[in-house]
Amino acid sequence: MAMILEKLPGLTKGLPGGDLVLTTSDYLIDLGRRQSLWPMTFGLACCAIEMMASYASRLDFDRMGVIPRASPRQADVMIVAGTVCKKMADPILEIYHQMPEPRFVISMGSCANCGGPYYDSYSVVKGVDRIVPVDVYIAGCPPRPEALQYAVIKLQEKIAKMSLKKGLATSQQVKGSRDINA
Amino acid sequence: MSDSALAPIDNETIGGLKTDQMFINMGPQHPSTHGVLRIALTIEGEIIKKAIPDIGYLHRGTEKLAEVRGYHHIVVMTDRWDYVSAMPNNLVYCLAVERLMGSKVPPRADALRVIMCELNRVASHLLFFGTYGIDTGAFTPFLYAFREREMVLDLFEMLCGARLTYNYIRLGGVMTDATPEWIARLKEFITYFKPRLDEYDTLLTYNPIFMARTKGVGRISAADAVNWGLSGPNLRGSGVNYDVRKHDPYCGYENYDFSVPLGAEGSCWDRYFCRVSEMRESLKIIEQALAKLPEGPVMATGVAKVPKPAAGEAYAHVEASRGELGIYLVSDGGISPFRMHVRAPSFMNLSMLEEKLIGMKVADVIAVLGSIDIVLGEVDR
Amino acid sequence: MSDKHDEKKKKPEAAAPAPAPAPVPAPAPASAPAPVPVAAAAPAAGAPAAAAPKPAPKPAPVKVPLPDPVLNRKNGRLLEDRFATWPQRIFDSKWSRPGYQLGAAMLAGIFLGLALFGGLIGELAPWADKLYALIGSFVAAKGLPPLTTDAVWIAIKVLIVLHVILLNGLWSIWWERKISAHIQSRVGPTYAGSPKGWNFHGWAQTAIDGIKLLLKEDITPAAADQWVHALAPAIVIVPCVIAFAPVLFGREMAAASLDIGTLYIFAFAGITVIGVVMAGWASGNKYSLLGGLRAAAQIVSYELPRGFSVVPVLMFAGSLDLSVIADAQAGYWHGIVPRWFIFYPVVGQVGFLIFLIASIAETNRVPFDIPEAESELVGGFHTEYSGMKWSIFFLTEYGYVLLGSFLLATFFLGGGASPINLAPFTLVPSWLWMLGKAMLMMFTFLWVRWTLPRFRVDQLMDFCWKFLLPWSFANILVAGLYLAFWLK
Amino acid sequence: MTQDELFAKIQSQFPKIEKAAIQIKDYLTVRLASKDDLIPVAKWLKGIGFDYLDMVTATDYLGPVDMKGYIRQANFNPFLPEGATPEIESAPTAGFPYRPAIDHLWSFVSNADKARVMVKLETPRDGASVPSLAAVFKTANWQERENFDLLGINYEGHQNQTKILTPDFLQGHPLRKDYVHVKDRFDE
Repeated sequence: MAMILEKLPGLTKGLPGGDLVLTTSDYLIDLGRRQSLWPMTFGLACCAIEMMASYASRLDFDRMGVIPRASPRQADVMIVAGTVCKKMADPILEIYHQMPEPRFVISMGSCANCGGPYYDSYSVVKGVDRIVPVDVYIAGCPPRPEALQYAVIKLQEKIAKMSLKKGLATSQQVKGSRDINA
Repeated sequence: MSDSALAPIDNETIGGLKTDQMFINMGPQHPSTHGVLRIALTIEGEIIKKAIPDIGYLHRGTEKLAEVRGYHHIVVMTDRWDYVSAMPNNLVYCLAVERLMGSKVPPRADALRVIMCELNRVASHLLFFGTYGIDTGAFTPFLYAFREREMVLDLFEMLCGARLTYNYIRLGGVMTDATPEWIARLKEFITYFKPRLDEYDTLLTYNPIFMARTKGVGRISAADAVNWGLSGPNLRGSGVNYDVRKHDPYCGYENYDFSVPLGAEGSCWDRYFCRVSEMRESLKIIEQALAKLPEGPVMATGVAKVPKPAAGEAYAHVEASRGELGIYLVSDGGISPFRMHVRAPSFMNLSMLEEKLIGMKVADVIAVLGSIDIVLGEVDR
Repeated sequence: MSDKHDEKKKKPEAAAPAPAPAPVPAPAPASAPAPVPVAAAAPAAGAPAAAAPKPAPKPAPVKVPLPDPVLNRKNGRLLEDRFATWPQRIFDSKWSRPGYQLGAAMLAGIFLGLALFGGLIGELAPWADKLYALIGSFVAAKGLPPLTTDAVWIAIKVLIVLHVILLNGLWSIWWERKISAHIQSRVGPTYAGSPKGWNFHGWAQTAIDGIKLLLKEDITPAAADQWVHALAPAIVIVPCVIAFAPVLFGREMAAASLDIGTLYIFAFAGITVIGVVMAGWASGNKYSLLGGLRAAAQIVSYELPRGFSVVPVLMFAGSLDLSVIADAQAGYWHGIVPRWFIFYPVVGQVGFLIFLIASIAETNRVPFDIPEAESELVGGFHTEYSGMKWSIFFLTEYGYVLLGSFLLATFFLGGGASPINLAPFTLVPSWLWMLGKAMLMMFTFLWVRWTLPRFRVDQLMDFCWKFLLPWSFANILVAGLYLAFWLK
Repeated sequence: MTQDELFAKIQSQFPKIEKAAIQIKDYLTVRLASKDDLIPVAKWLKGIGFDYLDMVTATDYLGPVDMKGYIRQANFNPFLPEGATPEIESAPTAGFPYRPAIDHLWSFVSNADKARVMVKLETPRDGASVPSLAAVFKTANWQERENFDLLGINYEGHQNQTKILTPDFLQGHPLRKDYVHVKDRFDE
């Protein structure tokens, strides 16, 4: 499937109405990707409780089609919720690699963004973006569940800008070489 | 710690048949390890032969950081040990520092501290109720529990502006006073919440499948529980009547009439039931505290902006939601503590897993782990 | 906090709080517009902007146009009031709210419309006969070999069955998500669908999930056995599709009318477990392996009570053919009680319950979901599957839920017979009754799924071998006594 | 049981034990004469009802804490206003007896008597080594491992004295006052 999509821009280039095919498939693909973002249940620390609260009754992430998956193989977005400690850094990278593409990362909370209150600790990684590329950062310690939902909306907006022309089906490399925000 | 060191696999031969043991890595990312705990399991079929908990995936070095933070600043860090019930963390730290400084807390602040800690115990046990439901396979209790938990968090938010990390109990008192509206809301919540507890009993507590999963599973005898240094509902589930609120009262707990729920045999269900009953007791305490809420200031006068307690040592302990939470503070007379040690209940509670899990089934690991209700932020600190 | 509230009491006219995200300049008390009545009563904890009006300079009472306070459509309270979401308020007199009334009216309308529509069409079997004749005449006119008619006809039936399974996936996953949401006091998917247009209750959620899963990267883990890993989803879904051949969708509405229909379905449904074990073993993941082994033990065990619980039905009907079984339940005792097998005293109810429980166990759903136990084995046998391969497992699960529902409706609930012996009900065609009963059973499946905890492996086996199986044997015995003394 | 009664009881059994100079506020604090006393005292305490080992910890009394143990420059905050309160650095306090010693603390609780006794023992800092209580109290197992990991104390007779909290690649014992952080691949 991905191979067909990769070749689609080239195929439709010369055709009359090729752009229409391209934009329609762009629309459908982006719709699929942004309306069903399945995060992995990956709670590290305090923020995980707020993440759970956003799945729960009042805020109900399921409204946006967000349902947690236990296995990284079926997940689309990794919500790094909490302090990333050095002992945990390698498992995070491994889990990130286990996720199928396209995959996104939301860094939730000050600790995951930059170390937060543990900025001078000997065992805390100062930001998960040193390990995996991050799409959306959420400030707060911990952020409210509404903030997490807002982050998902932001991620949806970001995905809506993805296009076949910019190579949305191609492989993204780790560490900041993705071209989806142009 | 490498995997080979964790679990050397020894295959044995039983009756001429060669058995093959399997090494399973449960965690650090696993849906029901409640955070980033890792348990290295060696199993034979479904039976656990060896279980080694591996912690430290959330070790943030709080005790080290406390040595270069001001006394007021550390309250912020205490919130993040047991992030599910942060009020007792604030409280125990403030009690320790107040002991060092020798300051007295106004009675209204004491009552508010009690109310907040008990509310937080309700919130924490609600989370336990929900996640234990998920652990045993029932998803709905989680949503029910969170529906009520959000209400508790609303109450917290109205008073101190935060949902999870409150920083409400400060050195010398509490941050803000409770308004009459807040108290009315709290009473409304209590009237709403009491019938919900009965609803939970019908949904999960007396469910036959749930009882089959938990009753008689993971039994801990009273002697074992004491020897392992368990505390909180885990200790009381085994029938040991040790509650810091009764044993060494603080904040005027001796003035409130409440009972300590005890379990019969120390199985998972007993620990679960202790927690559910504790929620009722907490509501009782809150009602009493509201009934005789004294008037007056909520912050002691004379707490310095940069406290410098005289050189000395202090220990304070409270009954947090997960057990006896203690703080050992050494001051050298400077602006930050010379040494702070946290006696974390979850750390002790978790340490018994190593021995307790052997011979159980894989499904029981989840049941037992869920029933001791750990928070990794507190285990690793 | 306290002085803020004191301000409120003193100057209620200044208390119209602005929406929190857009801070407006603090209005002078004189210039503030008349507040909404509820605003004065509600503690404006979420609106700090307007809380403390400064002593405004005397001249130039500038009219600051306050934005309209955003009201909650449901209860007329301010949205900023966070206590508006307290359940006490939400659940108070919900039937007085327009949304609920509208929903109830819509549900009634859907049912009525379906019944009318069905009544107009009538039974589908005659239409099918006409279509078959049409194809036959077309083939004869073109001079094609006569076998072509049957070939085309079979192809059409196969396509219909395939689409039943696919559409069932779309429908039942959406339905499950909505039902689970409402059981858990949530609302479930809401926004999926056209962002600008019609996104009624997130109707497109499953389709959108499908698009995404189709485009996901397909991962074969390094430790996996590549071929078996790829083959397992196929082995899982193909028996499910095959097993649908003799399933009765209405009177004379089965893709293949088989004399041994019951046996055929059970035989093919049993093959799926091979695919599950293959998936578990080939993934190269120990959780998957455990899940696969658990699935093998569970499904093989529960085949027995499932099979034996139907034996009384087969004895009463005297046939393995599903149409015969359905027809055997036609008619009413005393003109009131339908002669469905579930209404046969004791035997019918026990058989129904055992069959229901065993069907739930066969589909690996809570409380019997130990093969995929999310909190123990992460995902069980499908832990290592991603994208479309993974969704095939789900499609199969829901396929079997549908199969179980239709079998329950056929074996115990009288097939296409109307439950009430009155004119408007008996006029509704059989396929609609069948569908309704199957959906009721499917709802039971979902309801159980979201209510109960999960068994442990040994308890599950005990439950099967020590409880269900003996009772199903006893049931057969009692059925024999009925045949000997009562039904003759 | 009051503190004095309890102390008299302890002293009648172990006359070498004395009250600590610095008492932990509100609790009886006694000081052992030597580390050989620890296990007999613990066993005796367990026998008379102090069967709950509440806490095993220690304090490094070497000077003020070394700032090289923190990663201060890694995340400099450019948004701090002019004249903001500077971050707290460690500074020695005059008159405090800093010394190269490790002060161990065991805290025993008796549930029946509602009493608590803190047992202290001071050992030299280099090669600090005390007997392990893990054979008497199972709860000491992990707490001693934690102290080994963070403070570098050797517990004699501990079965599994390995790292428990810090990652494998972390060198040194962080809670020692002279701990210097060695930069690893996650630091800049």
